[in-house]
Amino acid sequence: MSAPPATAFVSVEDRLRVEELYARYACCLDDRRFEEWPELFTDECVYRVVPRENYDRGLPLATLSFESKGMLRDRVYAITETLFHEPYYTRHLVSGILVAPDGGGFRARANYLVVRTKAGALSELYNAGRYVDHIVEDAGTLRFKEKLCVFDSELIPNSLIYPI
Amino acid sequence: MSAPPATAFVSVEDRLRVEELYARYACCLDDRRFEEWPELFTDECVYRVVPRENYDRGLPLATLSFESKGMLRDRVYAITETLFHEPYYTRHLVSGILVAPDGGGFRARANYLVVRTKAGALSELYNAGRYVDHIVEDAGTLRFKEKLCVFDSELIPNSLIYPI
Amino acid sequence: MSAPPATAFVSVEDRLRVEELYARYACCLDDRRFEEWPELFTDECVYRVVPRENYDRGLPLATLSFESKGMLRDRVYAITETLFHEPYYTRHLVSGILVAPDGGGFRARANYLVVRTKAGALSELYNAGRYVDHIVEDAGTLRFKEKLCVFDSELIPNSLIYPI
Amino acid sequence: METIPRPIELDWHPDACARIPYRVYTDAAIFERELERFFYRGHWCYVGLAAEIPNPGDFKRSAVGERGVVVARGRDGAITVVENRCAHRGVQFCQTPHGNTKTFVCPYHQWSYDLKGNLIGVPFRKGVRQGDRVNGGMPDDFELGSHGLTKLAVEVWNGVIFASFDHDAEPLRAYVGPEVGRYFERVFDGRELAVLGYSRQRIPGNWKLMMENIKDPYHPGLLHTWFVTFGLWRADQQSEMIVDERGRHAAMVSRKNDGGRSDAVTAGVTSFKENMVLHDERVLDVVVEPWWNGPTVTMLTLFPSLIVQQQVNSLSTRHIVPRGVDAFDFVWTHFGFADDDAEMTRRRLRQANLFGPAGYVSADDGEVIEFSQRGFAQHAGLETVCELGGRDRGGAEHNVTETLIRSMYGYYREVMEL
Amino acid sequence: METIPRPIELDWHPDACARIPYRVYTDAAIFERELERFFYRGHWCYVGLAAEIPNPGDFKRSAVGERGVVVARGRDGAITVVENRCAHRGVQFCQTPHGNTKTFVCPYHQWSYDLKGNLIGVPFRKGVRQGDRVNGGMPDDFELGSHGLTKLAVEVWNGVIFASFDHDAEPLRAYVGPEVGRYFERVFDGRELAVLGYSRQRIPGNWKLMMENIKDPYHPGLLHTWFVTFGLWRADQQSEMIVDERGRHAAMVSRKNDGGRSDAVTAGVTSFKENMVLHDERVLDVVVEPWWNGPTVTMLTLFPSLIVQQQVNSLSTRHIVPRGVDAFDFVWTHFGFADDDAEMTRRRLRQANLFGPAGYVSADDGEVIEFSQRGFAQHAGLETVCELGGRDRGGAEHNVTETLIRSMYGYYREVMEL
Amino acid sequence: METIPRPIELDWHPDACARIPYRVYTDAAIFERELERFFYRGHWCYVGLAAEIPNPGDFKRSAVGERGVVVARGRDGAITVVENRCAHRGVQFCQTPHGNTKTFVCPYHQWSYDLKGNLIGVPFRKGVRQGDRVNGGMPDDFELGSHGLTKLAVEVWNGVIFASFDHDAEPLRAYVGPEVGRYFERVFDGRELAVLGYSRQRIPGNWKLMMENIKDPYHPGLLHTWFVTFGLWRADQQSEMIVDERGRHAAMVSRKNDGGRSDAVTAGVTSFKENMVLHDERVLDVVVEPWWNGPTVTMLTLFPSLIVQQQVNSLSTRHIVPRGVDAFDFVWTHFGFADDDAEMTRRRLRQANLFGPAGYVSADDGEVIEFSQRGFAQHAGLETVCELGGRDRGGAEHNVTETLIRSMYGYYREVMEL
Ligand code: FES
Ligand code: FES
Ligand code: FES
Ligand SMILES: [Fe+3]
Ligand SMILES: [Fe+3]
Ligand SMILES: [Fe+3]
Repeated sequence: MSAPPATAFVSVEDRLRVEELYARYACCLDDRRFEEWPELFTDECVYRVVPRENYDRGLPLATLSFESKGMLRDRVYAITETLFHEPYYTRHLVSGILVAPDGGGFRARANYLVVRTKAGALSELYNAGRYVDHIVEDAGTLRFKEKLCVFDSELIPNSLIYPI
Repeated sequence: MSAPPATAFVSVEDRLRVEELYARYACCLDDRRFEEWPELFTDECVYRVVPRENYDRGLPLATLSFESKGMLRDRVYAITETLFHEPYYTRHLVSGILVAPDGGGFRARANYLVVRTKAGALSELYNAGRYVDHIVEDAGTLRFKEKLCVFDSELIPNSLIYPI
Repeated sequence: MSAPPATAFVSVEDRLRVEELYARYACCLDDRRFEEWPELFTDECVYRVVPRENYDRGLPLATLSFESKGMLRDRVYAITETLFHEPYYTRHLVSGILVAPDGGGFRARANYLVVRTKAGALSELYNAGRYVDHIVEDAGTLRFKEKLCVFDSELIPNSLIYPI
Repeated sequence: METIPRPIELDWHPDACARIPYRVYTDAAIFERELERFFYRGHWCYVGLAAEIPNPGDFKRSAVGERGVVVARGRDGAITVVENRCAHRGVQFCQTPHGNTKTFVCPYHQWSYDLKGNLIGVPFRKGVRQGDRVNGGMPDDFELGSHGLTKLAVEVWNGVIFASFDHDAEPLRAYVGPEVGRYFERVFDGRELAVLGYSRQRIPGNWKLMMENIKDPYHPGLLHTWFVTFGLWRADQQSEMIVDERGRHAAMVSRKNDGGRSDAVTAGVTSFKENMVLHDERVLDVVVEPWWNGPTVTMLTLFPSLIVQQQVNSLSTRHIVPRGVDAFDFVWTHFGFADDDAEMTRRRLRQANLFGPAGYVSADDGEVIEFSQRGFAQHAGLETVCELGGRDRGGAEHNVTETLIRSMYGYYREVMEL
Repeated sequence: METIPRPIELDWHPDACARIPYRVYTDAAIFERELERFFYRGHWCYVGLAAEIPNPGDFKRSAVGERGVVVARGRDGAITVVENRCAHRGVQFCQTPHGNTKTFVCPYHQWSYDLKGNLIGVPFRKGVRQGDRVNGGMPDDFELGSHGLTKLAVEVWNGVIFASFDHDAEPLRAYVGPEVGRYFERVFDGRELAVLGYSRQRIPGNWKLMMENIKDPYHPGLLHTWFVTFGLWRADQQSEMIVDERGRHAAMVSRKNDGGRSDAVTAGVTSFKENMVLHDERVLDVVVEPWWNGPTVTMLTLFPSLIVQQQVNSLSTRHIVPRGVDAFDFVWTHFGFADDDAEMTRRRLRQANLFGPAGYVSADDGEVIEFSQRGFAQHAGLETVCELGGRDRGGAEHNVTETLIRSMYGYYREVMEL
Repeated sequence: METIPRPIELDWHPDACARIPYRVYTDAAIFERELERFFYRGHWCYVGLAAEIPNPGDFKRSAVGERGVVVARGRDGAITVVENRCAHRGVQFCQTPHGNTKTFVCPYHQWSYDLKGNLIGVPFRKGVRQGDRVNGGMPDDFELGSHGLTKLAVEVWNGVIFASFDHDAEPLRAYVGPEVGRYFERVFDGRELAVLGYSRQRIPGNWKLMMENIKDPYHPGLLHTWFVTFGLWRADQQSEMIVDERGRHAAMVSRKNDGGRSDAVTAGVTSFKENMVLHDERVLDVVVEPWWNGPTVTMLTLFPSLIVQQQVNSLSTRHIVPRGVDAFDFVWTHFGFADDDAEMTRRRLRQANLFGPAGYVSADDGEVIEFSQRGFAQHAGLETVCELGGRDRGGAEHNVTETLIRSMYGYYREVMEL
């Protein structure tokens, strides 16, 4: 996606609401309140984590590809109950949010960096990339209708368990 | 701290003032204007740097635990005059600021990342975590009444000299 | 540059326009739309990438030092046509933007972090520092009249090809 | 920095392939010998799919062991593989992951090579005329012919490209053998492939641990909740463990059942979740494909570098690229067939959520491999125990066995002389 | 990646313990021998406090040398320590830093162990019945009893847990000896402890440098401004240097004075700040505790892995976990006593600002250790000079000496045969 | 962590300096010997410019090989160089990159040294009086004189500072020799220098590759578009390759032409961009300086640690600091002359865009060096081919040759006994 039109067309309030959505997104993941994560999406939604390589070359494979809030809930169940892994902290840094109006909602993109820290180990740069999102009004609040995480860090340090 | 209520309750101006406080905080530390750092706090204040491990387990030990602007000044004296160390640059990245009104002031939280660079060495990921703060109006400007730096990076790369 | 005066003097709209300029700057570089990069500057402009060491000691040498949009275009030609290098992704994280009015335009500073990712390799912390900028109104939009990238990461991991 | 590895003295009881010394996972000297004897001599390594470079001039970077190579398709359509290292002064000349080109030009001094690796141009080879004299140039006896790139032997088997630094390696099909080759040709029967995309992970464990993982039918029904709970793979299934005559390659073949409780195979298994139901079952919307002829899963290990996966409708090749003795890169290429309809493609992509670095039944394989490596590092003198299903080698009619791992180490000891 | 270390040839003049070759801080071969002889054989290592696992089933991860272990409290209340490595195929099975459990289950194939490390369950050990046949399973002669986790010897001394891979190690109290043991029991007299929290740092220097640092009463009054200025520790104090008969353990005992100028010990000392006053003195609000019986500071080194700190009202154990020859992790556990009132707890926490990776009198210890390691790396052939207070070993009635360091190296040479 | 390097057995055909074994770029044992024989014995290394420490008491940190040193100007104006390592217990005492001081004080125990490296103070050397007794202190036979810092031999040549750990090294001018010395004094003729600033890069390749790069007149006109297109350096230029009698140092001297198309040197050269024009030509606003006396470019290599650059109006020293066998730091100090006017200074700074880690004609040098190292790592047994301009050594009247590289390896083999 090339850069969206000037956010001048978005009201200050809306812009801040979008920023807040990103902040809450990072906050619930980094606090490990995973069960709240699906609630930031609409029932019908798309969440995809995509290597930049596949994205740029038009290859459809995603590292994670979910098509409904149900699939997001199944993921939460997996990371909390079924996927054995060494637990780690995540820390999301998000900047460069660009917002453009789109029908009732917004198209937005932002840069992100996720830092991973395992118990007793040094923090490491884990995953960097960009969000390419579609955000809509949903029951009086903003939610992600579509969230694409296109990551530069194609060589994943072993595994990717928690959402990006 | 779970996520604060929607910042919608905070005026745009106040939100930007809070953002600016964070920017000035990072700016004075990264510019090494340490003597200005205590001035960003109220006289009665709390500043604590806490390993996430202790924070999550309810253990009271902090890596740094100050209870007054006086203690902050004593720290500034130490890092400039008494604590022998290899000097390093810091670079603070802060994002995901969430603000909620609280009495006259605000409760805020944000994610941060501190990059460390020593002379003649490569930059390194030094300390990542979150700020959990209480901000108040003080003589016409905003100051930290309480600032908690809860860090994921529990294994500190040797030493922690400058404020987080 | 010491911290600029309170951004309270800058209108909310202007502040958001400045933030957007930074977002578009990062966006066009990280998307590798290099040809758009010079367009974010005025015709007469200054772009310098300076090791913090030289900056702090008052030494004039810069890693890159351009004095016109023409020189920026020449750089774009070089990185796309003449400078042999291993291609890499960049990811810019920018935070702590401080803005102050200056005549028709603005003085601004911000912290940045650039993450580098080479094909088939792990992402690495590449360059951290601060932007010290002069931004002006130019044909109805904001552009950089002067942009200084003062970097902490004095020991550059081999080469610096793309703009910071 | 190169260092001299500890000299190899393992007291490994002859033919005790049911016990594997930790040392083989941690010793740099052993690893160097593995590279020499498995990756660079006498064996075939996977380098890619023909479908990745469909047109003349297409190329992609790949690797054989720790050596970078370039896989290209010549103007004549023939596929060639050369080492990514200039004959002049050693530069790894190709830095773009993939592309299309007529020649390879080294950036440093512009020596140029054709896609077969022949040196075709050396700037100023005959010197540079200045006035009446000719300056420099290469010696008269300098022959382009003797300064080409290192060329690898290449065999393409139904669209899958293998290469070897050893031009005397036995033919590929003989190398794989009929037992496992049969299952290779079940997936790769010559149909045109459609590449769906890539996943890449760096796993901090010795490369052999991944070979073991895919020769280990014991763990899926225990480590992977989804397998045991939904019956995709568990101990009570009809399975066959197939191995080639030398014991190096293998096929794990099985047939899914309906899952659910079973005193025999779920009692006390903490990963079994009796009441687990998916909120959205499209991820497991399996449709039988005619070419399966029965098995719902076939996992092939083509020693030393390739794993071929068919798990219901999800297909992938997995490329093992060692990175020192204690890590390897694991490159997944998911694919379907050119004649898949949109529905089937969507299905393969949905089921891909089970695989790769984040997959429901494979993210944890990388994790346990990392934990194994850590365990080995703690205690140089010890050995693992691989005695499920006995202590001998060969195939089996079921999956309650570690025989394929023992078989691999039988072959390993022979070649490594350990 | 394991590499063979330079063979050990030090020309170290017999009993010249006042000169220490840089090589002992930088040579991988020497480090391997140290692990073997100090951390894994004949010695006791600290692994935690009983107060960290108060209830049956509680466990925490810890380390002995470079080996991960799990410290647990059984249902009978007894504390056990096992290596964190599965007997099957080596997996470091425990990945949670602490918790409560009935058994240890390895994720890979669900072998399960009781908290004592006994193997109690192997899935499909007897095979899996399919129709009329039984598939796989472990060999008939497979004995659970011979495949347990590696169990460590354990001794708990007044709430402090020590473990050893060597079940023939001499009893703990004899190992520590009466001279230093007396001071150990001064802090740990059996009172219930209250854990206040943890600090962790990775220090890029050889582990012995930290032992030296706490056997070095010379530096506190010179490196640490706070000590010399406020009289917490300086050369003119009444001090005693105590060492066990073998020279490996030590206690530095001293009594604070009022600080301030003194021609003898502050003249020309750049770290002394005559006019320094704190803006907020609560950090140094010291209250004498009855059990001190005089000394205001006692610093114990229990070779090779533990430091016990009493600095006025601040108490901590410091655990040394080597990470290769040139780094170690340093884990601080601050504690008080169960019967401390809120005021005393607050006091201990305030004084904690002096200690740990950011502490006023300890952040710079980590720094100088890093600088020492860099110095050693520059010049393989040289040696340090430890001649303050003479060249012999043993205790002292003052702190103007490096005798404790010399004593440690006397013991070191004996055991290391260097 | 130190490790024992592979014993050095190279079968390197006697005097085949036109072929260089990859091993010399990747073998840790060879690198250790290089440090010993080139950086620490018998050679002079660059440590800085006198203009960087103009005043008494000024100091800066620098390095000789992998050893940190401090370069200082004494009260008498004399320049001294000492190793940055305390004689007491090895601490790298100086942690500020540059500054002004009267003495060096080690932080750990405050041993103090004068700028010449003499030990002038040891706290409590005579012990500390307590009541009627004197506690501790250094032994009576302890002599300050025998515990100074390691002092290096120093020579300052027209403002350029060289140091050597070997006090028996031949005099600097003899070491450099008249052939190359002449060009050294062309740039450094005694005029006062003005430091413009620093650039630093870490290049992941063996240090010798940078020496080769600046002894390689073959690549500039091929790798660097700007050189060939704008005629700053290309094969059809009037050039001279100068080498000292031992073959270790060299000067590449050349004269720019107008660039543009030329069948001889641009035909088929992909880096040549015939129609390239700058949007802003100020970067190439070259003004001839009287002292050039003809050549527009002179590139000097003073083995093993220094490169001196004059490229039209841009001047710099480039300091090679090895970081293990496979990396080095490359420190650029750009300078002009004290009597430059503002216009000339601006010109030098503009032209600096061509150089350094981002420079139009040098960023890619670091890249190709990295790619070479990767190539070497792939294939331990092979060798590079350096046969342009023949197989012999010595100087040349043109730049179509690799003779300077061969000359360096002639000397290299002699000293390294390989
Ligand atoms: S190194 Fe490839 S052309 Fe010279
Ligand atoms: S490795 Fe632990 S159960 Fe198999
Ligand atoms: S180490 Fe330098 S004074 Fe002790
Ligand atoms: Fe698996
Ligand atoms: Fe200390
Ligand atoms: Fe060059």
